[in-house]
Amino acid sequence: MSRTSYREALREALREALQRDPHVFLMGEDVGKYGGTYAVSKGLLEEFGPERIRDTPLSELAFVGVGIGAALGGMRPIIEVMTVNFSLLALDQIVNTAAALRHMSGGQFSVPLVIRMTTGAGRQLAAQHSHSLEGWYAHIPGIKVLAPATLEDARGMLWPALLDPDPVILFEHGQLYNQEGELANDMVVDIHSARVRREGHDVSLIAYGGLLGKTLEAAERLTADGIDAEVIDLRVLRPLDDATLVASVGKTHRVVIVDEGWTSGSLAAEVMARLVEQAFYELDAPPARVCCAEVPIPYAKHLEDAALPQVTTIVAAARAVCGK
Amino acid sequence: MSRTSYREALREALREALQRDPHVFLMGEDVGKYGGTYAVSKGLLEEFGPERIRDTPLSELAFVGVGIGAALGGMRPIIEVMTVNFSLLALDQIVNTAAALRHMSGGQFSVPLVIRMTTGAGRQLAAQHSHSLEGWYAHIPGIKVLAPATLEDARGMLWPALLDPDPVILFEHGQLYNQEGELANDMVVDIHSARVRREGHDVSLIAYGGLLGKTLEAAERLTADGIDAEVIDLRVLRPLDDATLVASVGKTHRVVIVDEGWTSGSLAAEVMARLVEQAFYELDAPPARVCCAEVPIPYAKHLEDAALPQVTTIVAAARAVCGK
Amino acid sequence: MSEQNAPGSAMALPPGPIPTTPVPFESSLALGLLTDMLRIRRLEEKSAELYGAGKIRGFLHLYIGEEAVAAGVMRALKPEDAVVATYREHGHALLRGVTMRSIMAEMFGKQEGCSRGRGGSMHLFDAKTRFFGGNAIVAGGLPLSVGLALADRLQGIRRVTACFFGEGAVAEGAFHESMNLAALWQLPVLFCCENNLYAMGTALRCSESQTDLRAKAAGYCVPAQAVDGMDVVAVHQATLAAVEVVRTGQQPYFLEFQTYRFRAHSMFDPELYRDKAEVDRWKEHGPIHTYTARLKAQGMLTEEQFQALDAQIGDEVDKAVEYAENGSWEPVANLLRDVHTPAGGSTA
Amino acid sequence: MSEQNAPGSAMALPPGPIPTTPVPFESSLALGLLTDMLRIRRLEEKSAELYGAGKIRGFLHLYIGEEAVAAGVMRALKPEDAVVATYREHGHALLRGVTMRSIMAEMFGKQEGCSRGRGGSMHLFDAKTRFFGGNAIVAGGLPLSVGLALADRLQGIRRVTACFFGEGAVAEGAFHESMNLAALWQLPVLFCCENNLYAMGTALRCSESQTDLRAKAAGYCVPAQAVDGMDVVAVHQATLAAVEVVRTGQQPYFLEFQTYRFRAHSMFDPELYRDKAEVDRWKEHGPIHTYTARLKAQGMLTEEQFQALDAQIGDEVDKAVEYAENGSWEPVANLLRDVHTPAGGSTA
Ligand SMILES: Cc1ncc(C[n+]2csc(CCOP(=O)(O)OP(=O)(O)O)c2C)c(N)n1
Ligand SMILES: Cc1ncc(C[n+]2csc(CCOP(=O)(O)OP(=O)(O)O)c2C)c(N)n1
Ligand SMILES: [Mg+2]
Ligand SMILES: [Mg+2]
Repeated sequence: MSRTSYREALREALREALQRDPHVFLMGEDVGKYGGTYAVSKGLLEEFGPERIRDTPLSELAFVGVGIGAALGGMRPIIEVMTVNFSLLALDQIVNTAAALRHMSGGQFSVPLVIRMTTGAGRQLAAQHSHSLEGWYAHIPGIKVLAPATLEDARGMLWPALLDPDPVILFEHGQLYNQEGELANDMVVDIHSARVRREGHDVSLIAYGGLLGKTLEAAERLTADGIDAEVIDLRVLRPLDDATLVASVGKTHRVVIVDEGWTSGSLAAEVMARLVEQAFYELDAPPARVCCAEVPIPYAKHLEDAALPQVTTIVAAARAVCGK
Repeated sequence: MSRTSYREALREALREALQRDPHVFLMGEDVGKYGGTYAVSKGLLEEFGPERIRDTPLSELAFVGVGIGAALGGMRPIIEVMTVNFSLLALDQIVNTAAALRHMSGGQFSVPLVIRMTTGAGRQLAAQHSHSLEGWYAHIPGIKVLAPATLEDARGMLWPALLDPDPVILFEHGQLYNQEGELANDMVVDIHSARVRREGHDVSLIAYGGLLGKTLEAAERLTADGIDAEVIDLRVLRPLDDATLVASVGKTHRVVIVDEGWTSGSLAAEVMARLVEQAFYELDAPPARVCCAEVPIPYAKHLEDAALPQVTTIVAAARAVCGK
Repeated sequence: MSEQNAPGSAMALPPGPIPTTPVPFESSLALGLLTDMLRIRRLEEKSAELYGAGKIRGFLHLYIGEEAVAAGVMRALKPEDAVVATYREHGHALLRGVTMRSIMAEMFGKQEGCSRGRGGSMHLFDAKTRFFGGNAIVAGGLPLSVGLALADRLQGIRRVTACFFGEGAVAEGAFHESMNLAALWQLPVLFCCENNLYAMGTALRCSESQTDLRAKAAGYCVPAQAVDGMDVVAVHQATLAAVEVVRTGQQPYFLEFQTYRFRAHSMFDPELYRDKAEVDRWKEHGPIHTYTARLKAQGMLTEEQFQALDAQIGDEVDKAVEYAENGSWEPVANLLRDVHTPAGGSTA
Repeated sequence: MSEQNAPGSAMALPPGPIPTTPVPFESSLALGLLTDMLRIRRLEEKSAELYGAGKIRGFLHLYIGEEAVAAGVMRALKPEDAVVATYREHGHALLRGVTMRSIMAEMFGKQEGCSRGRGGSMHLFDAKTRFFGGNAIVAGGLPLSVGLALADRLQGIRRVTACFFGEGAVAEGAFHESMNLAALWQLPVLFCCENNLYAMGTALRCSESQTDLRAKAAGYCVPAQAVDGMDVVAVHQATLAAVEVVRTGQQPYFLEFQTYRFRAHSMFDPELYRDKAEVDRWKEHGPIHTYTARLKAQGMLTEEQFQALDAQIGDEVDKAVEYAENGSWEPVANLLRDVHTPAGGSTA
């Protein structure tokens, strides 16, 4: 075990990948000389040089497309898109090319590409830097979507993502970078399963990414109400690990889904849909969700806080679902 | 009443809007000299001239942004984006600017913009021309999303959309253009409600856009099984008209949602989520959905057909939900 | 302003006089180029017919009139090079080495097609010949080609990536961003702009404020040249020279081929935006008949030889159609195949 | 290649000699420009301080060093013109006429802010002065400005739309598409490129294959001029001339202002990418002190007058802070306000 941060864990994962496979390179805006917008790649330029830690001009559409091309050409690119909001500029390449290429070429071309991006609100960055669009990405066949919420996953998800022959999108929540803790030295994580982060019997709280922490905190607080909550970390947003979700609900019979995306059309809706499709008769109460208010995120802190899921709102939803 | 087609109804709506308000103009790729990719705007250039029927170069991001600017500048632009797949190139302007501007300016600037685009599969256009991403748009606060499925709505939705002070996205399913029928001369439609298109008592079939027709057909076929299906046309995909949906399910207690989007993260999931949130105890069986298979749409007709919701699959889902 | 958007057609003039000078190539190359163009022409004429018969569906974009470009460029490339094309790519696929029958089968939607029937006319792919499609997003292939070149650079492989796109694509942001990256990083990409003067119904002067496309390349310090795209000799020579710069200099190059499509944009196009007279004027420059005339004039080809060649190609087309007809439908149970790569890698 | 991406800093040189010639403006304009620059400077110095104190949050991008650009341009515009800016827009908003106190209140997140606390530093807006933001998507404002100009054209109003953006934005597709549309349709947009040599940590030579940005404009047939952006006189004169062309000619114009930001990109930037020596070199060209020296040299300004002016501005800043401090938080119940326009139109 050693003490580290989410940021350092991500950096270690990048370093390891760059060391292990000469085909791996990192490309994106300010990943090099600037040291990474969120300092994730700091120091890597000095270690691996400008060919492999490649600063790009501001041109999200092209450099994501270049990543696709480089993947086709035999490389294993890691593309950093600074923020999920900017990834909208590159969606055409991701949806119309990266995700579709293998299928529309009749299986001839795979695109082994990893795209990392920051997501989420909570830092008063306002409407153009705070969205959570993971749910959109989770809608697209042909890609996998990961949301590391823990140090283990920050450290461990990149390598299996690089081994995956198809495009993988990795969402790093902006509020996690400074999170610190102990990390085992030789841990291995998978990129296909959801994980029970806290066992409980009364209600399943399903969360991912930046909201796992608040959800665990809510679970602790719920003990005061005599509610023993199970907390599930989705980890993999596409494909969803239905079995783990259904098993939990089969045990608790009540569920609250926590998601930073806007309520309507959220990933939470999809989780809810799967649960009612697969475990309808297990449910003792209507499932509930705690999502982002349907508003472009405002700058003022009290308004931003009000827009986002909070420990209190999660607790309230869980209580309501438990009839307390 | 007069006989018309969906295409002609759309064209009449455009003509009327151009005649009624000098601030209205139509802009997009090949809306003018070419006559519109799907011939919707044919003849309008001759009638209204090149300033108001404005052909644009291939630059989706900019011409959608230009539409936003023109709306800010006092105009009422109608932007045609040829196909929803290409709209991915313009999503940044739609999400980060059009949808957010009023809120992030503290209510100073509204964006009265209408964007029309073709959506959907069924014409063997393969993976880059066949998506149904209406559900994505329905996720964004600040915009409204319409899906005219009938001649009435094709004819009637544009004008109220133009009167709306905020961005409105209009989805025209590619397979509807040739649909013909009788249209009342002085009908008025709203852009906020779902509509019961067929009354029934045994199961609610909820559909929209290109799949309304198949769903109605499925309802007819279900009579043979003794199932009296109610068919609801969502019409407005954002904001959803929950009341109509809940009322229907309150009557039928069973529901199948039909949606051409890919299953995971579909608009159907959102409808399902709302129904279980608001009408859980009304449901006598798990809700079901019939969506697109999770595959970029293949070219070959038999494969495309297999990927899409069909009358037979809708019928089968309804039967299953009804326990027959 | 209103002039620029005015309805009616641009009387765009052909690039220059009809070439009549002797073909400066040895016989096998000279006749090879003719064969190449004719194979595209006959394949596409048949495709149009089969579209009418409902055998081919979806969108079908014909290259008829533009054959000199694919022919002249493709023979300047090496097998190890990469090619990226658009939805108007039957000719490029064919000359790159994809078999006519697998192209035809693809357009029929059969699993014997080069993309197993998944792609259709707009999405021809072929890993063996490094033919990377077949992209129906205008300008969508440009970043891809820069990425392929970057992969070569990073792996120390000295190859060329040729990227085809129409002049309409030049207005897209993807063009600009891709040119800049290729130039900034000095990557070996041959940008082949097929300027057929129209993007669907939009004439070049209605899509670009600067219609001399070389000025765009200058904005990125990329060397550029305009070429008579109706003359396969000019195309081939210019491309040979450009490829040499790209390959040895390991840098990008921009070629603008001035050409013309004789047919409608796609099978749905009513062609309201241009006059028949304009089309006829360009047809006088038809790449096949002008070239044939030159070959005959210099005694490299007789009418009999031409007829024999044409017959042979006709035969190839017939066989391709027969192959496609006899092809099989992929079982519906395979629908989800190749959404993801199966464990153990490619299934191709 | 590797040179271009090499770590270490660009020793980019200031655009020319430090200007010492007399200021050719009458006194009220001459002193007005000084006042303008100083107001920005003092507002931002205070903002940096308040950021440190946690009163201002989110991203804060300071314009310090670049004040001559906003000052010189803004006074060349008329009240009816429109202005579109970026996330580095405190100065533009201020000189466009947004009050200092409402800017400060906005950065505090108070409902007295010009965007009611919804936008923060990156999203200042003001309908009254036609200040259209405050856009935190690099190059995102460019299409908007073309649209505003198009709206004027279609309504027969002869106004100018000035659009500010950094040199980093030039690499974005949106820049290219917007320039092309403005030029193609001959719309009255004044493109004001603030070339401060860096986009975050990326030097211009690492983001553009062609670093002479006028060549980009040439690719669209848009007239262009490079201007010493550290010299408010040069900025104002060049802009007056350009605005004249835009207004009377009803056409676009591209101005490249060569300038430099003295501070970090944002408050999170460790500035690893440039040398202190480079920054110091540019500081010698500081727009305020060089201009002040000229005014003094020609007897238009005394040190006492300068001190008085500065004190007056200091007072304005203090009052703005006080106003912001005393401002109120919008009730949480209003969270969903202005997601949509209420019936009956604007609430502003
Ligand atoms: C991004 C995008 N926008 C629009 C279209 C529709 N479209 C298909 S081809 C075409 C014209 C392209 O013209 P050009 O690039 O000149 O190529 P050409 O068809 O003339 O070969 C258009 C507008 C598309 N496929 N992709
Ligand atoms: C589309 C997009 N990509 C990336 C960013 C992150 N970002 C913010 S400012 C900036 C640098 C912009 O540089 P430039 O255009 O030169 O303006 P400057 O900051 O120098 O004034 C970057 C990369 C963004 N805001 N938007
Ligand atoms: Mg063309
Ligand atoms: Mg800059």
